[in-house]
Parts: sequence; structure tokens; C-alpha cells
Amino acid sequence: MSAAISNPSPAAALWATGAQKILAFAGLIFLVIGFSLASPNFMQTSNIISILQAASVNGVLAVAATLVIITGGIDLSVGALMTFCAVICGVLLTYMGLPLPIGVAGAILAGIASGLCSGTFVAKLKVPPFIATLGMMLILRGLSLVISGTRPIYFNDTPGFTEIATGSIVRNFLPFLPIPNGVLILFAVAGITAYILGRTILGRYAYALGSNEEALRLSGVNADRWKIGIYAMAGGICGIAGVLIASRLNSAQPALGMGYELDAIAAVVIGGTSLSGGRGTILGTLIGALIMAVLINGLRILSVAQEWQTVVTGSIIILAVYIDILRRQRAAAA
Amino acid sequence: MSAAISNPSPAAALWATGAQKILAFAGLIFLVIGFSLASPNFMQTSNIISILQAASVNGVLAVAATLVIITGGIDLSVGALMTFCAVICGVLLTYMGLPLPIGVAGAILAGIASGLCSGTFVAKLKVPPFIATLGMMLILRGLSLVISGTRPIYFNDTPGFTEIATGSIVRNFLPFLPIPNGVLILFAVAGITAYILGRTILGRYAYALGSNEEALRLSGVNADRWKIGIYAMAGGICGIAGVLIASRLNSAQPALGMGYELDAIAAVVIGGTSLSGGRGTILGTLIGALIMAVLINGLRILSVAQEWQTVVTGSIIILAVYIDILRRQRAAAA
Amino acid sequence: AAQDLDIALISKGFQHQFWQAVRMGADQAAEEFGVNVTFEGPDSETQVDRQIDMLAAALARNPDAIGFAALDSQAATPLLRQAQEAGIPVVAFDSGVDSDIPIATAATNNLAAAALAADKMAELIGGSGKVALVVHDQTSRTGVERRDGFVNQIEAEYPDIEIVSIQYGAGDHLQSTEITKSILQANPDLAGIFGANEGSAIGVVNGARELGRDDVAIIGYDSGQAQMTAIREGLMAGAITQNPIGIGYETVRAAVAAINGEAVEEEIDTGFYWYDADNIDDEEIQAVLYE
Amino acid sequence: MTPLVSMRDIDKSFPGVHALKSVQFEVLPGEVHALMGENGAGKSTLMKILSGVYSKDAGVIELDGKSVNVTSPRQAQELGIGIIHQELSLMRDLNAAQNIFIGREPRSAGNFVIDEKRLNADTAKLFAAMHLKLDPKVQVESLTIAKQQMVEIAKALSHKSRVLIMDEPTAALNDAEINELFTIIRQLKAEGVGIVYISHKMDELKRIADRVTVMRDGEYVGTVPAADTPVEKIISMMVGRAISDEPPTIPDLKDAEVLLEVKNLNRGREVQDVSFSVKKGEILGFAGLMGAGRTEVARVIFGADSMQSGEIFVHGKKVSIKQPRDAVRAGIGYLSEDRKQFGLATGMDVAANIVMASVERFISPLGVLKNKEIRDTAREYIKQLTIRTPSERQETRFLSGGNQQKVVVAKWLLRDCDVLIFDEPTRGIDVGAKSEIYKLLNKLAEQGRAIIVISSELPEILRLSHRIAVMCEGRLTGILPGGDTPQEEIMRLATQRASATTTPANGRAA
Ligand SMILES: Nc1ncnc2c1ncn2[C@@H]1O[C@H](COP(=O)(O)OP(=O)(O)OP(=O)(O)O)[C@@H](O)[C@H]1O
Ligand SMILES: Nc1ncnc2c1ncn2[C@@H]1O[C@H](COP(=O)(O)OP(=O)(O)OP(=O)(O)O)[C@@H](O)[C@H]1O
Ligand SMILES: [Mg+2]
Ligand SMILES: [Mg+2]
Repeated sequence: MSAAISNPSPAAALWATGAQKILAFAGLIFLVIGFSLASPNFMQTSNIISILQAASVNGVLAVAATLVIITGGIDLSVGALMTFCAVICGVLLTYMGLPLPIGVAGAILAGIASGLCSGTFVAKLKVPPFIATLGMMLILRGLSLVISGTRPIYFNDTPGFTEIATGSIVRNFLPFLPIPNGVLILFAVAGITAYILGRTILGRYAYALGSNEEALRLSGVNADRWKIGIYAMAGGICGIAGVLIASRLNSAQPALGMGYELDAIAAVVIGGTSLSGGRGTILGTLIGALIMAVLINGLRILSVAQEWQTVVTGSIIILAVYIDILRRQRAAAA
Repeated sequence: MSAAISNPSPAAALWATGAQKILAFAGLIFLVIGFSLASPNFMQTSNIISILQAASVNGVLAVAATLVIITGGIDLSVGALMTFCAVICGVLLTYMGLPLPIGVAGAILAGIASGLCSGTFVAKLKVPPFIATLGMMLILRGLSLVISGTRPIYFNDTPGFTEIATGSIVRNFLPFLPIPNGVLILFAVAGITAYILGRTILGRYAYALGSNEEALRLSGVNADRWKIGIYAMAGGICGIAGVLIASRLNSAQPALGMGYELDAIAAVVIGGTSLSGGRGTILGTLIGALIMAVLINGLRILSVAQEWQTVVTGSIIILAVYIDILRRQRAAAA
Repeated sequence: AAQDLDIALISKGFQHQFWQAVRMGADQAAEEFGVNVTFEGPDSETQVDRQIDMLAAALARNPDAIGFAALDSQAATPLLRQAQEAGIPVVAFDSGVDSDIPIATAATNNLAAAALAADKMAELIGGSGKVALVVHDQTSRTGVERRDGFVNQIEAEYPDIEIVSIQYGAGDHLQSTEITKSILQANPDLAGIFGANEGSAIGVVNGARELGRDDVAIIGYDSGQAQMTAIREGLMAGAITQNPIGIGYETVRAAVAAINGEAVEEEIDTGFYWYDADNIDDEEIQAVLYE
Repeated sequence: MTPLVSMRDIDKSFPGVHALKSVQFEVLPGEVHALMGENGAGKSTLMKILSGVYSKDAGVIELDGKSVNVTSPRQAQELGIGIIHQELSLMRDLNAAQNIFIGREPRSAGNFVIDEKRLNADTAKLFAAMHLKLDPKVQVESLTIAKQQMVEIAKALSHKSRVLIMDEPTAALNDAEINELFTIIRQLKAEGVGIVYISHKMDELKRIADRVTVMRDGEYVGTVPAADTPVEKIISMMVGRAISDEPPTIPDLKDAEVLLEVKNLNRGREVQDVSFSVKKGEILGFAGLMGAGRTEVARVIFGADSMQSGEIFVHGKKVSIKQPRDAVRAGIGYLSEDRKQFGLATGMDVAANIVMASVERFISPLGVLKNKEIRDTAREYIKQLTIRTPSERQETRFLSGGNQQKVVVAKWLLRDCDVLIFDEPTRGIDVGAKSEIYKLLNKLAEQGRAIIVISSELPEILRLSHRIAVMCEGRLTGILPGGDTPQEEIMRLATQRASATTTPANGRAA
């Protein structure tokens, strides 16, 4: 209400947000240019597609993690849940011989069920998210081994299963750009989640939960129920990741997924989402996942020794986030 | 002051806190009794010592993580830092042939130096602790491989090195109770840290940082410097863990330590320390580390299949924390 | 009576198919000899201390014999000595233990096996060209021995073959896939890749398939359904297999013999084999492969 | 007339605190019923029970004569009970409109998608009705406490409740906004809404309340009509004694040393070319409307925000202040207006908070804390400021708002600075404690300190200040003598430029 509130013209405001959004890509663009200059093998359609594909599983998991992190929680179970859903999919399709859509639906439902469990532990039993999802991680890891009989399950009897992630619908229209379906699935999952976060009640309450859960409760909203809903949605997305990875490997590997949770969370945080909840975007998470994929791919293309790859990755993650912080400070000051 | 405030007698209050403290052990005692009934092999001196020894490295790391978590941060680098310090110790003792005390001091100093880095990233560059320590984790993991030449370094030329963790001073006094020195080191580290947290200015500011950093800053305290100090102290403790594990394995294994950060943080949270900072105790962390060690050891003694061990561990971690939450609620209501 | 015998096997891994095959062999022997066998191993081959804790817990159980595949022999020595003092016989398996405590060792010679892979690779690419390795681990004994066995053989025998890249994928199928793709991207003229364990080998096949590179000679290690299919379909030229079922079986057999005070052979070489599309269905090969 | 709400024999205990002892309270339709009492008397607790936040231990709540059991905030809303909480409970990361309609978002498309357009339009309408110039899409985090309070009020109004509870709604508001709020309250009254009004500002009683219920130490003291009960009577009901209220005696400071001098301070729009000085023994009051930049000036002097240009002299020596530590070293203390965010570590106990700025005084050479001394010091200040707490070991988050404020005051008293800046020192503090704090400020000045008091309550400024600095939109528009300066003169300087609300300032600035 003070005259101190400046009212820039809508056009200028639009431009400013536009510039802002582009700048968020700064780290990514910087890396891409750097690697392109360093190696001629980097900037090639096939490699860009490889990078996108490499980002797809981690990207989907990171989208799931973003949802939970926005509510002020954390989800350590994403990797184990992905594996569990892949195994469920394998059991349904290969062991039980059910048709493909049922296998996919089963994987996603398994994810939702697991999300409902984590969510209930967190919202109803008040177990801290870190512990609830750490416990779920161990439980799911064990169950994946039990259910699969500690053997990988192959999808050889389900023709078309590998197409889910590795086929390319785009190729039919743009033969020179054979983007695999897995990448499309990542973008679809990200787009839908971004819409839900930005435009629906579920999204609104996700931010509200992370911002001030008590205030949300005092506003008469059934905060617990919504929180469980968000964990369930995150679980469902992990189910999609499970289908994706199973399709890509044409098998459900019951021991896969260790350490994936940290990668996913790292993508989320690099993308500017705050671990204390209340703020964050899916676009940021996507960029975060891409930054990680580009970085690792680029270092490998440059044949950097693996021990140094780790060192460089660590440094650049810190640097990328630091640059992002500086950018925000500038933006806030301007 | 209002008459409404009840003033229980000091004796009653003392009793209440006493009971409170005992009850905090409830989960642990419950597990110990359960396993003792289930297997005669569990409750034996040698096995209890094995459990303590298994808890010692994770316990020391958890103590380090507790410090950082109390300030409202998180430390994902504890495992990698432990390994790095072990490698430094190996380089000093085996490659350079320096005397034992220098090796130990070098490891601890390396830990402090790394803690100073993380602390500076967090306090000065405002990089979120999750990212700063994740980056440090990767950097240290890479450096451990680089420095060691991706080979384990053995301490065969340093007689007495294995005694640090596996020897037993206690045995000289109590021959029937050969508690290894590693366990004593855990208790010493825990005791000293508990004292520092509870009774010194560093501890006071650690809690204040986690409780309301801005308020501390506006009280004229150089909050950044103290925060860096706390990260450095945590780093030094990881250095001790590095010596401990190197001594136990009589070698510095440069690839060790992956996933140890989650175990350490789990012990902290099981011990009742809040991940949002401002509250937590070392005693709780110790109990948390013991609960984890007892659980895993007990399940092994009972010959539970490994895949089910994971499932049971996950469930019990959630349950233990849930019971602790109930206990607190009761205590608050009483 | 024998039913009460308790044998604890501590392996280097658990979830990987190779270790499950070892477990299968151990279970076969357990059934045959009527003993109880437990099988445990850490999540990854870097977790030396976790393995020590497992060994300690197994000792606390006071078993009749222990089978042990050491991640690091030195680290385990004090506990092994403890076993010896308690009169519990120890059988080493997989890659041996540098110590005189084990009464027998059932193992594969990894160095020799990887050298065989190098010979086959040279044969496949005609003695010259660029090759790369995707290995599961940079520090563990199996990882190091297979890498060195392959590299040393190439360097010693095939001067025209250049090793352009050695990367490590933790045996994780997906990570190994991505690694393979970047190696191929960086070296478009690569002639062959060696995947040093099952997960790595499948990752290599996957990566080459995703990039549509069927011109690269791929050699794998161990078996499993995916590798066998890849070999039958011609995606993989062939692979080295150990005899994991035999390792597990022999370990338990030796343990039972030791408990019963019978004489046991000190070195049980369980052998390794090269298999490809031609001999994969041979009885001898089928006996050492696992699905 | 059947009361809209009637609460009888309400009992409530917290660990260590018997907060309500058989309390009764009622609201008639169309009545403004003020609830008064000292800090910690139990006002907020009683209202939290009515609005479903806490459950009562014993007692009856009747709505329209029918006994009800209010178990959750949602149920209270459904019963038509709305509340503005004393502690701001907004979601920092959401914008104003999103906050106001949280839980009741207008929806389109299958009842799941939010109709953001209507949400913003409804909010804009609401703001317009309150004469509030605020963008519905503004992030609440970026708003000052006062504006956040206005958003809270808008949120409560949007509920169209039959009973509206306002727990210290004006604590952070200036006169213009208070007038606006009162207009709204009168309107609601006319519609038959029953209003519970909690405030520590005595003058508001006469202007708005119909009846007054007084509580003391968790007990019901009595209910009296507002119009014909003298304020002194109400105060004595609250504190059990009379409180005198004399104007300041302005000391002669002609020869006193200038302790703090600020020259040409600049920081963006909020602080523009501010220069002033404070002498030893002087109390300089800072008046101005909300957002005038007083807090910002204080923060810049204290080093909490960086200055763009300007000079600061303490004891005539130029000091460079880059962070709060430098300021504290130079002998400047700052008591923030937002105690929760900047003043208190709410998870720590009272003693820890009191010694927060002076821990270094309580350590042995090795850094070990002298716990006994800390405890004794804390107890001393608890006694001196009559902080209501079971013990010095109680966590500050369990203290009532006013008592939390006293803890922050104690912190700076203990630190013993030469220059003390008090930003809204009596926000949310009851009359009894207020006059104690006034006495304290006077005593501190007499001891030779330089005191700056920032306050949005003109009576307070007039009651305390030896000189009055007035700010408007980041500029220092004048410095007036203390004592009998007319309020109109202050308001003229405070509104020298555009007003805060859409209607013209005339008649509202009084
Ligand atoms: N959640 C709680 N836990 C423990 N004690 C509490 C809690 N809430 C309130 N109290 C205590 O109950 C008493 C009444 O507090 P209440 O907040 O109702 O006071 P108030 O009259 O609103 O005071 P103020 O004017 O300062 O806001 C105080 O002693 C307070 O410390
Ligand atoms: N940290 C901040 N970030 C952004 N804007 C700020 C910040 N602090 C203050 N402002 C803005 O600066 C202006 C001056 O605010 P300030 O708080 O100094 O005023 P004040 O006179 O103390 O008023 P109040 O009664 O609101 O405390 C306001 O428009 C406010 O919105
Ligand atoms: Mg109150
Ligand atoms: Mg202010």
C-alpha cells in the first residue's frame, strides 16, 4: 500500500521474468558450450539423445522427490521404490503373463500404495519424513529381492515392452530426430506435475504444507489427507520410473537403485528447490537433472579419469548452486 | 508469577527426568531382551563386544553428523570424509613412513580442513548444507582414490596401528571384559562432544544456530564463524572415525564409505535429534547407533535371510522412532 | 545328526546373480549333505568393514564351519584367527584368502580368466584397433584382477591394440549402459569392449544396442539370462564364465569334509570357460551357466 | 437475547501451567466484546479453545443456546466462528490471495483446478472494501508485519463468520488502518456479527467495545459495560492495582555528549539521506506511518542490512558497521520489531535467550559456560521484568506473546549497550508491563545511555520521547521537540507525501 511498490509495465515485467527463466538455464548452457568446445563428439544428435535418455530416469525420480520436498519433507525411497515397481511389473507380465497395460498399471499402483504408506507414516504417525522414507527404502529393497526371488525378471515374453522407453514415436514424424519415448515420458510427467503443482488444489496445498503446515491446518484444511495424497502421487511417479527403467533394461533388476535417491534429491536442489519446503519448480528440477546428465556425459566423453570425474562433478554441483544463489541475489537487489 | 504454575518438588523432578532418560533407552532394551530370548548366542560377552565394535565407526560418524544437524544443517560427507582421512593416514604412515602420532594427527587435521571447507561453503557462500556436503562427498571420494592410487594402503610397517581400534586396554584391568579400544574411543568422542554441546559456548551457539540463526546474528554474534567452527569440529571427528576404521581393517580402503552418511544420519534421527535443527543430544545419537547395530547383529545371529533382514530393519527403524514419538507425547502430557 | 550342522557362508556380494548362483550351489550341497547353510554378503564389494561385521556375527553364532570370500584378507585376519582358535574350520572361496588359516580354497583364477578374454578380443578384432573396458569396481580384488588380467595380456601380446578407456560402473546396469554410450560417443572407431562382470557386460550390450552399434565386438563375464540371450542373438561375441555353482558346492562340500575330519584338497580350482554362440549349448558349458 | 456464544467453566492446563481456571465468557449478536488482561492471562488460550485449535479440559461451549463441541478449526469455521490469530499464521511462500482463500479456493474443471482469476478478483474486491491498496498476487513474505496483519484481517473477513475473534489485530497497525478496521467492525456489528476483540490498547476500548471482560492469571475477573466504566477501573481489574501515567520530564541535555550521530544514511528507497543524532541520556522517538522506513534505518545502523552510503559516529568516533557484530562491539543494541523471526530462538529456553547476546560474559577461559551464573542472571531479569514463565528453563515458544517480548528486552538490557534501539518495544505488551518498560527506558536514559524508540503508537511516542523524529517514505521529514507537541503536527510530517490507503488522508490521520 505504500507508494514504494513499483509497478513496472506488464511488458517489462514479462521480459524480466523471461530473462530470469533463461538465466536459470545459465549453468546448463555454460556446461553445454564448454563441452562442445572441448570435444567435437559432444554436440551430436546421437549424444544429445543419449544425454536426454540418461536424464530420463533420474529426472522422473527427481520430479517425484520435488513434490515431497515442496511439502517440507524428503523422500529417500524413490530409488528403491522404482526398483520395487519394476519388479512388480515383471511379476505381473512375465510370471503371471498378464497383458502389458495391466503390468504398467500394476507398477504405478504399487508406487501409489507405497506412497500412501510413507505418507501415512509421516502425516498420521508423525514419523519424520527422513526416517519414514529411509525405512520404506529398506523395506522396499528387501521386498524387491523377496518378490523377484533375488533374480532379474526378463520381459522377453512381452513384445513391445522395451519400446516403452527405447522406441521412438518421434522418429515416425521427424526421422532425423529419433528422440526415445522415455524422454517424452520424462517431459510428459514433468509437464503434468508442473500443471498440478501450479494450477490445482493439490499443488496449492503442497506449497502451503511446506510453507506453514500449522497455518494450513488452522485454515480448516485436512492437511494430513493432502499430505498423504502428495506422497501417493510421488509414489505413482516412481512407479512410472520403474516401468521406464525396466523397459530400458528389458528386465527388472531387483538390486538396482541404490544411491539413486541422492542423485534425485541433488537434481531437485540444483534446480533451486529449497529443502525446507514451500518453494520449488519442476522446471528447475528438470534443469537440475539435465545439468547432472550433461556433466557426467561430458566428462566421460572427454575421457577424464573416473576418480577425477567424481571430484569435478562435486565441485561443479557446488559451483552451479553457488552461481544460482548469486543470480538470485542480483535479481532480488535489482 | 502466576500461582497456576505447578512446582513439583526437586526430588520428584529428578526422578521424572531419570525415568525419562531410561525410557529413551526403551527401544534398545526391548530389542536386546527380544534377541536374548530368541537366541542363546546373542547375550554373550563376545557378541556384545562385536555389537559395540560394529557400532563404533557409525557411532563416531553419527556424533559428527549430530553436531551439524543441530545447527540446522546436514552432513552427507561424513562417510567419504572418513575414508579420505583414513587414506591420508595411510599416506603419512606407510608411503611416507612417518611416526604413528603424526599419522593420526594428520588424519584429524585433514578432517578439520575438509570441515572448514564445507563450513565455509555453507556459512559464507550460503550454499545449502545438503549441496555443499554432497559436493564435498563427491570431491573427497574422488580424492581418496587419487591420493591412494586406487589401491588399499596397508599399515603393516606401523606396528601397533591396529591396536588403536582392536587392542584392548580394558583387558589389562578386567580380563573377562576385553572391550576393544575402538569402543572406548567412541564413548570418549561422544562424552567430549556431549560436554562441548551442553556446557560450552560452541555448543550453545550450535543450538542457537539451529533454532534461529538470524536472531543469533542480530545478537551480535559472528554466526558464520561459529558455524564454520562446528563443521570443522564435525570434520575432525570424522578424522577420528577414519583412523578407527583404518586401524580396524589394518588398511585404508579408498572406496569405502558409500552410503555410510545415511546410516549415520539415521542413527542421529532415531536418537531423537530433529533434522530441522535446534535440538538433539549425543546420548540419543549413541542409542540410535546402538539400536541399529543390535538390530542388524541380532537378525544375523537369528540367521534371518538377508533379504528379510533389510525388510525387518526398515520396519523396526520406523517403529522405534514412532514409539519414541509416542513416549514424548506421553511425557509432555503427563 | 548332520542336520544340526551349521555352516555360515560370507560372500563378497549378495544381490548380484553371480553370488546368487554361488548360493544356489551351496544350497544344492546343503541339501545333498543334509546341513544348514546361511549365505550373506555386503551390498557392494567396497564394504570391507560391513563384511567384517558379518563375519563377527557369524562367529558369534558359533557355527560348525565358515565359508569366506574375503574382500580384504588382511582386515579379516584377526577374526579368522579367532575362528581357528575356536576350532571352526574356514573354507575360502571365490578369490582366496592370503592366509594359512583356510583349510581349502575354492576359487577362480581371475587374472588368467581375464587374459583369456583379452586373447579372444584380439582374435575378434583381428589383432589391432581400439578397445575399452567397463569394469564394476576400481578397488575390489575381482575388479582389479579382471582389469589387470585383460590389460596386461593386451599390452604384452598385442602391441597394435590400444586401450582407450577404462571406466567403472559399480556393476549397475543402467550406469554401465550410460558409460558405454559415452565411450562409444567419444571413440566412434572403437572396435571392442570388455564388460568385466555381469552387470557391466549387460550395460555394454544395452549401450551398444541403444546407439545401434552392432559393429563393436563385445565380450562379457559370467552368465545370466541376458548375457546368454545376447550371445545367442549375436549382440555379444562371447563371455568368460566361472563356475559359481561349483564354487558354492565345493565350498560346502569341503566344509562338511573338514567338520567330519576328512582330508580336503587345499586348492580346488573351479575353473573358467569361454563360451560363445557355438558352444553355449554344450553340456559342459550349460553346467556352469546360470540363468 | 440469547447469547451467540456462551462459554462456561472452561478449564485448560498445559504442562506446568494451569492456563484457564473455570473461565466464563459470552458474546451477544451485534456486540463487540473486548477481552482484556495482562500478558499470559489466558486470553489467546480461551479463544483458541473457542476456535477449535485447543481442546478444553472441562466446561461447556454453547452456540445459540445449544451445547456444541468444537474439535477442529474446520468445524469452528463451519459453525461460523472465525479467528484472526495473534501470531501471524500466513504461508510465507504463497501470495496474498492464495493465503486468504486457502482451503476455499474457487475451482473450475472437475473441482480440482483452481480458478486463479476468480481468486484474484475476489481478493481484489475484498481489499477494495477494506480500502487496502495491495496487489492480490504479492508474495506475503515480502510484506511488512503490518501488511501481513491486514492480509490476516482480510482472510478472517472473507469467512463471513457469525462470530469473529480478533486477537490483537491492531498490534502492528497505524492509526489510518485502525480507523479502517473499526469502520469494518461497525459494519459487521450492524449485520449482527458478534465480535471478540482482544487488545492491549486502552483507548480502543472506548471507541469500539460494548462490553469488557477482564481476565487475570487464567481466572475470570468480571464483565463491565465499556461506555460507563472508567479505564482506570478496568486497568485495576487487570493488574489488581492502579497505574499512573505521567508525561515525560525532559532533561536538559544541552551539554550532554552526542553518543550516536548518523550522517546522510542511504539505502535504496527505504532510507534516503537520513541524518540525526542522539545524546547521552536522551530518548529519541521515531514516529511515522507503516512502511515509513524507521525499521530500515535501525537495521542499517545496526549492520543487519548494508548501507549504500552514509557515516555513523559513536562517541564522536567514526565507526564502520558491516554486520551486527560490529554494531554490538561499538555499543549499539537493537531490539527487533519481529521477535519471532529476528529476536528469539523459540526452541531454546528463557535463560538461553536472555544471555544470547552476552554469552561471552558467562564463560571460563576455555569456553565452558557458567551455568549457575546464567541461571541466576536469567532469574533476576525474570523478576525484574515480571516475565511469566514456570522457570528460566521453559522454552520461549510456550510463553505468551507479551512475555516473549519481555525476554527480548531482557536480552538487550543484559548486554548493557550505550546506544539502544527499541523497535516497537511494547508491541503486544499489557498496560502493566508497558508502564514498567517505560520506567525502564527512562531509567536507562538517566543512566546515561542514548535510547531510540521506534513506535507506531503516537501516545507512546509522546509519553516517552525527549525529541521526536518523523519519517515518511524513507526520508526524515522533521525532528520535533518532545513534551507537548500536538499529534497533528507529527501526523502532518508523517504524511508529507502520498498516503498509504486509497482514500485521502484527511480525517484519517487524526
Ligand atoms: N501451547 C502451550 N504450551 C504451554 N503453555 C502454554 C501454551 N499456550 C499458552 N501457554 C501458557 O498459558 C498461559 C496463557 O497464555 P495466553 O497465550 O493465552 O496468554 P494471553 O492472555 O493471550 O497473553 P498475551 O497478551 O501476552 O498474548 C501463559 O502462561 C502461557 O505461557
Ligand atoms: N527485507 C526487506 N525486503 C524488502 N523490502 C523491505 C524489507 N524491509 C523493509 N522493506 C520495505 O521497506 C519499506 C520501509 O519499511 P520499514 O519496515 O523500514 O518501515 P517502518 O517505518 O518500520 O514501518 P513498520 O511500521 O511497517 O515497521 C517498506 O516499504 C517495506 O516494505
Ligand atoms: Mg495472546
Ligand atoms: Mg518497523
